[in-house]
Order: sequence, then C-alpha cells, then structure tokens
Amino acid sequence: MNFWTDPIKVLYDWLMSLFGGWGMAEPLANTLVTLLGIVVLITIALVLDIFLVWIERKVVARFQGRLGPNRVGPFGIFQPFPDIIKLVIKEDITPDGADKVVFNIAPVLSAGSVIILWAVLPIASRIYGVDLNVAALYIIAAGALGTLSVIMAGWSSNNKYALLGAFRQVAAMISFEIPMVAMLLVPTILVGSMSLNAITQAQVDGVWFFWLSPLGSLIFAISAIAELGRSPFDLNEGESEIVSGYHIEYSGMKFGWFYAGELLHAFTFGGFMAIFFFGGWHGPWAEEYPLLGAFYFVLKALFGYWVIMWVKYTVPRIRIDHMLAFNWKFLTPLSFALLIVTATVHVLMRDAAFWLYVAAMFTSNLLLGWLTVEILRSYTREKREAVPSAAHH
Amino acid sequence: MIPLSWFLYLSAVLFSIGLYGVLARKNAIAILLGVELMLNAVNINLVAFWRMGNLALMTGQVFAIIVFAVAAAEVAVGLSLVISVYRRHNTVIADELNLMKW
Amino acid sequence: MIDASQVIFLLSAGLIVVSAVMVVSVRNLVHAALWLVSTLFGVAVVYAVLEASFLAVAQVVVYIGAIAIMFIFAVMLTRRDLLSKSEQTNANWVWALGLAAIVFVALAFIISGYGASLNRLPAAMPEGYDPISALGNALVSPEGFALPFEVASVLLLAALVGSVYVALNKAKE
Amino acid sequence: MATETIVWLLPLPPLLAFFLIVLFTNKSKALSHSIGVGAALLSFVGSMVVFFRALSVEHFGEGEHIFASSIPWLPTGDTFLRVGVQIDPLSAVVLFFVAWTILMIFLYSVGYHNFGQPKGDHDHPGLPPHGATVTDAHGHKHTVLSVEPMYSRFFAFLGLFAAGMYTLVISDNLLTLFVGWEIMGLCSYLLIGFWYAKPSARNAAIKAFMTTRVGDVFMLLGLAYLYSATGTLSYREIFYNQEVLHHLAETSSHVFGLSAAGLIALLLFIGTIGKSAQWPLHIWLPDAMEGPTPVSAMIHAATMVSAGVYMVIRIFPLLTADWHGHDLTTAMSVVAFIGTFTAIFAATIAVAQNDIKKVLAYSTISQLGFMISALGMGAYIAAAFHLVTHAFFKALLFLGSGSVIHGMEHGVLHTGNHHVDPQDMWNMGGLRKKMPITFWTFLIGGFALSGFPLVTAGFWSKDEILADAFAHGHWAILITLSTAALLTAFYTMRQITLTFLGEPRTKEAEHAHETPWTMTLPLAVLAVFALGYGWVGIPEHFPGLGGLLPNWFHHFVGATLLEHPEAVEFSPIPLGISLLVALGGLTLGWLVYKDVKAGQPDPLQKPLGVLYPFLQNKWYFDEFYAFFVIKPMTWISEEFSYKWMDRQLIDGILHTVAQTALWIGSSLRNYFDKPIINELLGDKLGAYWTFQPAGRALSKAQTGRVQSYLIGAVAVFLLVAAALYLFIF
Repeated sequence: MNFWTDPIKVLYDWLMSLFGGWGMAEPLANTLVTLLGIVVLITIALVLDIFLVWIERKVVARFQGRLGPNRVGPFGIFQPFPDIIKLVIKEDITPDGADKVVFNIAPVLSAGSVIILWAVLPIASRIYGVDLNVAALYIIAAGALGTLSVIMAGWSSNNKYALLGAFRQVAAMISFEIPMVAMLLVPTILVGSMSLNAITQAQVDGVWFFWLSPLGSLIFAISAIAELGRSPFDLNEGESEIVSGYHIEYSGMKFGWFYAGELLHAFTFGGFMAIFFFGGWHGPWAEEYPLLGAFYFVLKALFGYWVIMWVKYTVPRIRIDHMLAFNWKFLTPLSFALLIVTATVHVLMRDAAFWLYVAAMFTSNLLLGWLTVEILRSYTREKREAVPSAAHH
Repeated sequence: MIPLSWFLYLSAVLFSIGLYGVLARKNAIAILLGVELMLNAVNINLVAFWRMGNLALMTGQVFAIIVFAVAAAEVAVGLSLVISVYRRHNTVIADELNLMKW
Repeated sequence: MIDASQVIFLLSAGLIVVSAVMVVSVRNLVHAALWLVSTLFGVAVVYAVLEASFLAVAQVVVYIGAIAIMFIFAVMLTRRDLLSKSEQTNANWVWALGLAAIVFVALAFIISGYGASLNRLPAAMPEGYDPISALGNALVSPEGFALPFEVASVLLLAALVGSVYVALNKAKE
Repeated sequence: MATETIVWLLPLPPLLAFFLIVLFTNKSKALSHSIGVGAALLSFVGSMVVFFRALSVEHFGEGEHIFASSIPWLPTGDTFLRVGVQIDPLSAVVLFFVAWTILMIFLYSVGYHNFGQPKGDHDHPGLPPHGATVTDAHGHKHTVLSVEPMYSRFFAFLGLFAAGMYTLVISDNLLTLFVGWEIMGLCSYLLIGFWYAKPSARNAAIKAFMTTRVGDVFMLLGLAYLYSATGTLSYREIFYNQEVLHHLAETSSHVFGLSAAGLIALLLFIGTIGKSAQWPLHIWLPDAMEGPTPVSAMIHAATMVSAGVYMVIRIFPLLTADWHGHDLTTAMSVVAFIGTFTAIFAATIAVAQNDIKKVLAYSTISQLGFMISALGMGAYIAAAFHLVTHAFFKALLFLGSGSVIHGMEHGVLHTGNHHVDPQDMWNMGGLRKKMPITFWTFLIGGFALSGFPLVTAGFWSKDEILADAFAHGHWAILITLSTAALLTAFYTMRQITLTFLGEPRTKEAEHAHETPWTMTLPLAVLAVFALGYGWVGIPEHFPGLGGLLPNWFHHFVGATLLEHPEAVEFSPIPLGISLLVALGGLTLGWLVYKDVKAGQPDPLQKPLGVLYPFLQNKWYFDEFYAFFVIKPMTWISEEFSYKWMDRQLIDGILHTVAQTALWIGSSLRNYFDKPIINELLGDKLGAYWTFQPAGRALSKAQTGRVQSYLIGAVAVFLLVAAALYLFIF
C-alpha cells in the first residue's frame, strides 16, 4: 500500500501517527482528522467552484460567438478572482422590510445544501466521504434543504418578485423531484443498494448503466436540469417577468453564495449523472490508481456540466404552466412506466446470460422511448389536423 | 450508548409541547404544527423500541413509515381544509370559526 | 463518562426541545414553520443516532421537503392572519399549559415507574445485517406488512384527491 | 427463464395491451394493432415454449411432474389465500389451441376491420363501416370498404378477452378461473355490443350478459359450497386428493339425494350451461352473431364457450367422485342428458337457418353438446380431444364465414344495392371461383365439422365420442348423437353448397372478391390444424392407421387424472356409424341443394311441412322465454314489486310510522309540555326563573371553539387514564 494506491488511508495513518506523536488520545485524534477531512473536502469543492465560474463564462461566450474572459491570466483563467473581490467588497444590503435572520440564513443554506452532497460522492475508488447506505435518498433530502432555502430567501426578502420566483422554483423542484426519485430508483433496482459506492462498483464490474437504461439517464438529466432551475426551466429567475426571482434583494457575497451554490450544484449533478449512469470514476487503471479515477470522475462530471450548460444556452425558457404540465403529464408517467419496465425486465432476465440481459434492458428502454414518441405523435397529429378546421369556424 | 429511557423522556417532552400547541394556539395552521410535533414524538418512540428490541422485527420502522404517510395525508387534507375555510370565512383563527356555538 | 453518541443525542435533543417550544410560542407563523423544520431535523438526527438511516433520510425528504414546505405555502396563502400582531394563543392557554404539564408529568411518572428495565442499551448491529433491505422486505412481503403498506398508499391517494377537491377554487367555475 | 415464470407472464401482454391502447394509443390505429398483435404474439411464443417444455418432461402430469407455482396473496387471519398457476397436460393442450386461435384471430381482425382503407364517408362510431368513395388516377369514383371507426377499441377489448382466457387456462384454482371467466363475460358483453348503435347488437349484448349471469350465480354458489366444504379451491388439493373427493362423495347434500360432490359439480355445471350455451341457456349464442366476426370466432371457438367445457373437464374428478365405472350417477346423467339433448336440438335448428353465421352458431351449440355429453358418460379424453379439434375447425369456419361476408360486402359496395344481406346464404352461390382460398379452407373446416373420414380432425374426435358411447352401452346417447352427427354433416354440406358451389344467385355474389392476406393466412394456418390435429389421437387398434401413430393425445392428457383412463376397445360398429352419418349427411346435403336457383325456396320446406318454420324459429324458444320468463318477470317487477310491495306495503309502513311519530309528538306537546311544564311548573310554580339561568350557564360551555372541547376531552382522558392506572393496574 502506497500513496498512489490508497491515498486517503496513507494520509489518515500519517495524520494519526502525527497527532499521536503529539500525545493526543486516539478518539480525539480521530475526530480531529475527520473534521480536517471535512474541511479539506469543502475547500476542494469551493476551489473547484471558482474554477467553474471561469468555465461557465468561457463556455457561454463560445456558445454566443464571443471570446469570453481573456485579460486576467492566460485565457482569462484568473478572471474569477477579480469577480470574487468585486462581490466581497460590494455593499452588503439587507432590505428594511426583510426578515433579517431568515434572510441571512437562506444563502448559507443554499450553498450548504450543495456542499453536503459532497459527503457521499465517491470521487474515486477508496476516496469518498462516507459510504452511506441510503445515499440516493440522501441526495433528495439535500435537495429538500435547497428548496427550503429558496422559499426562505423569497419570503424573507419581502418583495413580490422574490416571492413569486420562490413559489415557481419550489413548485418546479417539488414536481420534478418525482421523476428524479423514480430515476434514482433505476440504479438502485439494478444494484440492489442505494449506496453510491456499490452503484459505482456494480458498473465497474458490469457495464455502465447508461447501456441498461438510456431512457432513464435522459429523464434523470431533464429532471436534474429542472431541479437546478436552469434554462429551459429557469422560471425562478425569469428576468423579463420577475426581474431576478428569489435572489433579487441579495447583493454582495450573499448573492455570491447563491451563485456559487448554483454552479457547484450543476457540477455536482454532472457528477451524479456520471455516478448513476456513466460508471462514476470507472476508466482504465482507475481501480488501481484512485487519483486517476478522480481525474476521470471530474472529467465526466465536467462533461455532464457541459451538457447542462449546452442545454441552458441553447434552449429558450418555457412557460411555467407548460413546465408543470410537462412534468405531470409526461415525465412523471413516463418515469413510472420506465421504472416498472426496468424492474420487470431486471427480475425476468437477471439469470440469463449477461449480454442477453444488457440487450433486453437496452431494447426495452428504446422500445418504451419509441412507443412514447409514437403515442405523442399520434396525439399531436390529431391536434395538428384539428387546427385548420377550427380556423374555418 | 444511549439508554432507552432517554428517548422516551425526549418523546414525552416533545409530545407535551405538541399537545400544548394544539390546545393553545389560535391559528389553525399552528394547531396542525402541534399535531406534527406529537406525531414525531410517537415516531421517536417507535424507532427507539425497534432499536432496543428485536432488530429483525421491523414493526417499529414500518409503523414509523406508516405514520409518515398518515402525517403527509393529514397535512395535505388539513391544510387544504384550512385554505378552503380561509376562502369562505377569510380567517384561519380557530376561535373565530364558531358557527357551531350555541 | 459521556460518549460521542450521547453528546450528539443531547445536542439534538436540546435542539428538538428548544425548537419545539419556539414552534408553539413564536408569533410569526413562518418562523414557527421554520422552527418546525429545525425540530424535525433534530428528530432526523435522533433517528440517525438510532441507526435507522432510512428513516432519518426519509424524515428529511418527507417532513422538510414536503410537509414543512406545504406549511409555509399554507401560511403564505392565508396571509391576513399572518400580519396580525395580535396574541397567537387563545383564552384557554393557561389550561392548555396545565394539561400539557400534567401529561408530561404523567408520562414521566410512568416511564420512571419501569425503572431499570428501561436503562437497556442498544444491542450492536449484527455483522452483515442490513436494516434497509430488511425494511424493504418487510414492507412488500405478504408475510410482512404488504397489506398495511397498500392501505397506506390508498390513504395517500385518497388524501391527494381529497385535498385537491377541497382546496379547488370552485368560485371560478 | 424458468417455465413457471413464463406461465405467470402469459396473460400479461394482452392485459398490458388493453391498458396501453385504452389509455395511450387509441388515437393511432397502426400503433394499436401493432401493440395488440404484438402482445398476442408474445403470449403465443410463451405458450409454445411452455407447451414444448411440457412435452419434454417425462411422466408429465403425474404427481409433481407439472409446472406449478403459487404465492400467498391475501392474509386472511392466520392463513393466506394463495393464488397460483399450473400447467398440467390438460391445460397444456388447451393452452396450445388457445394460443394459436387467439393469435390467428388477432391477425385476422386487422384485415377484417379494413386496415389501410380510407375513412368512411358517413361512418359513425358504433356502426359497421359503410364504405368510402375514392377517386382513382383516372378520375373515376369507386366505392371501397372503409376502415372501422373504433378500430383501436376493438383491439383493446380483444386483448382483455385474451388476457381473461389465458388467466383461466393457467389458473391452479377455481377462484382465478372464475376471475378469468368473468373477465370474458364482460368482454363478450363489450364485443357483442361492439356496434352499439345497432339496437340488435345492444340487445344481443345484454342478452348474452344476462343469460350467462344466470349460470354464473349458480357457479358462484357452487364455489362457495366447495370452499365451505373443503376450505380450498385449489385443483391439486381437491381434484387430486382422493381423501377430499371421497369425503365429498360420501357427504350428503340433502338436495335431491345428491352427494355433496354431485351437487357442487352440478352447480358449477350450471355455470357451464350459461357459458357454453347449453340448453336451456343457449339462447344468447345465436344472437351474439351481431358482433364482428372475429368476435364470434373468439367467443364461440377459441375462448369463452371452450372455457365452459374446459371447466367441466377440470371438475371431472368431482363430477365422477362417486362413480364406479358403470351406471351413471345422477349428476352425470344430468350432464349427459343436457349435452345430448343440446347436440340434437341445436343440430335440427341449424338445418333451417339461412344466415351463414347462424348456422355456425347452432352448430357450435350442437358440438359443445357432444363434448358435454361425452363428459356426462365419463369419456374424459374424448371430450378434451373434441374440445381442441373443434376449437380449430370452428375458428376456421367462423373466420371463413367472415371472409365470405367480407367478399360479399365488396360485391354490395360494387353494385350499390344495400338491400342485399351479405350474410344470407341464398344470396350467394358460386363463390368458389371468386374466393378460392376461402373456399378450400372453408371446405376443410366444414368437412372436419362433419367428420369426413380419416383425413379430418373432426372425424377422429367425434368417432371417439361415439365409440365411447358404444363401448359403455349408452344406446340412447349413441343413437341421438349419431343422428345429430348426420344432421351436422347435412347442414354443413347445405351451407357449403349454397355458399360456394353452383352459380352465383345474385349480382353481388358475382362481384365478390378474395380477402387480403391478413385474413386468408389465418384461414390457411387453421386449416392445417383442422386436418392434422386429428392424427395425434388415432385409437391404437384402428385398422391400418392405428399402429402408425401411437395414441399420443390419450396418453398425454390421460396423465392429468389420478387414475389414467383406459382407451375403449376398438369396435367396427361405431366406426361404421360415423362413416355412414358423415358421408351420408354430406351426400344428402349436396344432392338436395346442388341445383338451387335464385328466388327458389328451400327444398326442405315442402317435405318438412310445419316442422320447417318450427325449426327456422329455433323451436320458438325465444318466444317461449319471452312468454314464460320475461313476461312474468316484468309483471312481478312492475305489478308486484313496484306497485304493491314498494308503493303500498313498504311505503305504507313508513307512512304509518311517520304518522304515529307525529301523533306522539303532538300528544306530548298538547297533553304534557303545554299543560304540565309550561303552565303548571312554569307559570303556576314559577320554576321558569330557575330554568333560565341554569340554561344560560350551561350554554356557556358550548363555545363553538374546537380547542375548548379538546381541552375538555384531554382532561377527561387524563382522568380516566389515571383512574385506570391507579385502580386496575
């Protein structure tokens, strides 16, 4: 065992012996090391967040045919630092009518609800915070805290637009939580465990779950985008109607927390996409060399993040009623149907040859997707045909 | 290691506070908040007894989950009733809803 | 000697009790609902201490993610009473306080009556025992609790339909 | 996949298809029929896998050598109600024909409902399509067949029907059998009344539903009796358990001197009388021809009526529980009588029918009578064999007649003369040249029905029934069934001759047209079975052929029973009889009808005299029921129940009670309240002044505040709890 094969263990042993050498009792040292680990993990996440600001700005610019930041540092890579300095030195305003305590807690809760997700992320083999046996549900629980922070921010601002934005966001988050939970159940069914480590390991030993449930990964991606409140589902901000939504009254670093939380959230969901459907840290030699696995993981998460951005800067915002109808009338029934199909095929085929099992899963997903498209087509065809005759009357 | 009685005392405290909320608060929504506290107190007991008893017997946890479901149903129906009442009488103060007074 | 789990328990119990008192005493109902969130979070921690991890997480998802949010929505939808700065307790609050106290004393009396038998400590989790799969099996196996589970789901469905019906604004039609 | 798993899954695809089509795809015809046919195909493949796996099991059917699996379903106190599936030899062969015929009927329906044709000009949902006008490349207008407006709905119902039949076949207990049974009852109602805008279809649907309901009520009684007597409804625990059977046979039911077994079997058999259209509940089946033809094939060949016979075959051990081999028990005699009578009775009616489908309807009743009769005299294998062969050739005949009607409709659209009934055989003739595939397949089906010697399946199965009757010396049955068989051959040849042979008698018949491949392919497939299926059941000692193929069917299905039935000894007499009646009937039919010209009356009309209208009007059974059942019922409900019971007796009692209460109230007021309370106590003694403050004080407790009441409730609860704690524990 050396640093390259199990870095966390090596570091842990080293720190324990170090603290022990200082004459510290073992439980105390253990607690201290754990706390240190938490701090380091959060720091890494936040440093990554700074990097994400640059990526986001650069990618937007490219989508819009611009260059993006290019003055500070090579390719403008140090642009986030001036950004942060600006945010920090801005006046920190708390509106008069605001509910001060709630107003100040909300941004912390918002960023915190994202950061606690990192506790369960298996970044590489043998590198993770905790191996929680209900991790898939834990993600939803953290999302619930996010919902809470939004409504707290919206309400405490004492501003109509903020409250409207918060209502919209909460409506969206609660509705899209349902297909998302259903799709989290797909890997759970396939593995028989909600632990993210077990889910990743199952994909390392078998195939990426994308091949078992392509439709599931698509539904998960859509509902994740809605959970994040990113375009085309960014009704919470809706500049043209409600100015800036629930964080309209926030300025300075308080706004910064919302902003940082959103970016990190998007990246983290990219990571979850990777874990649930694209093998997590799986890649060549990743099992032996965890740092390589961490590299793969970040790469995959960035890819997921990039897809989310791609969608965001390509697709225009839709109307709130369309969004909710889309969820309740289309995505939710479809995700339940997929769940039933997945469970049935899994139970029926799990004893068959592996390639047969994969083929059955993949085909059943495609079939369901095809059927859905056909059904939608037959409905819209009727609607389309009905339009000209309606115009006559 | 925490003895069973700690949980029971905690649950008793929580239950009594919830009961006070139900009996004393004016606002119908606040009454429902009190009910939630009482339900949670019960749940603490159920789970504690599961943990201290036979681990293989899942009755405690299953009951807790059913209490969750009941709580969710109760809140959904209760709050919709409150909102419906609010639309009709423009109040959610329980004392003002005294049509049944002699 | 007090150990780590006891510290966590005492901290969360303190959080639960303080928040619960705030829930029933603060004037601003949104604050009351937020204090409820904090109470429920404390209860989730208690579940975690009891190693009922599924319930702990489900507590957060169901109570904080759904029930508390619903409360906050309802408070906001009935805003007239939210703004009133009047007393939030009714005339009988002294009686209520007295009764609640009696209930607590009675419960404490009964609990203490069992004496040492309640000082039982939790047994260690057997190696390889997964309470989550045990719970899942208990919920869906006909020998277990499939029927109560089904009944609970029917109840939820009925509540869904019923609350939509009750809260539907019929004046518009 | 484990065979048991497949068996569990068999009813699922059609059921899912039903829900999918109803909920989602009903807007798209192509999608709906793809789902419907696809589901039928899935179930078919599954059934074939199960069937061939069953063939490969040695000693299949004996003891534990079956496919069975069951799960606890509902906790009933300490025990569980278990449901499950099982495939034994009997259900395996039934599954075989059910899967084939259902798949063929699904495929056929695509063509029958004119998929791919344009929408009709004046078509309405609930009416058969009337045809559409199209303009071809040269600007000529043509009238062509139009697509069924409720196409998707048809496949949805058909799917549910198939799911019901599969459920029934794979069931391992009478309860789930009954579930499937009732699903089919519902579907027959929905499908017979498929063209619900036609009053006749509506009435036929209601008639079918109500008539079968009569049988179902008795069947449910039988189930209840069986459950209370044995505490289970599982086949294995009742029919394969000598102790239980013996116990049931020994127990007296106190009804007509029947044993419990006999009474239960008869009650269940009444369900079959309704479902399989036996006399006297046969009246719904001919009317059911109002449904689309694939439905007729589905109900009358593949599924529903077969289900009735299948059930009697299932309960055969119960029916014969106290039978020792020779003299028939009371229960068996009843069954045998009803079957035999139905066989001859329906055959006579079929002779005088003009509607091509009505002939087949009565022939179905008659053939089912053959099977029931065979069961009644203990010929288990023969009944099962005839059930299977009949399903094939009757499905073939129905689908063939649908094809004929379709061809005739083509002619009707061509000439535009809508007064011509495309189902009346007198309007046909000479169709063999226009519709060759339909002709040849119909001929095969007809010959199988008549029992044409050696080459057709119907010959072998019918011969076995007659041989059984002969071997056990049931002369009356033998003679009656032989006559029925003669009539069968006669009316079949009459039908073939009138429809296909000779010259066209109308212009429409001249312009008839062969139907698309989706319709002719099922005909061809079924024709193969109508010919070939008989070869699996050739008696072992049959001259010449017997040794070639061992009597596979007998050995395979015979293993279902605890005591394997013995094959009857070969005798040339029943063989001669069946040769004679089959060939004689066919020849007679051909001779009588070969020269019929257009406008000529039925040649039978003269020789039969008054008998002819009697037969044509179905022995006046509908009129009989209308007069003796429906009229009295209407009278009872109208005059007795409504006018006398409800309005006079019950309302009268209620009114009296109300009047009495009023009287008591006013008396109290006038003689107690006013004089004593008000005047004496109140005014004279002045108690008024004490009552009022007391009332005032008490009314304060009635605050209308829910929480005050709750405080009271909690206080009382605490007091009671304290009292209980202190004094009891």
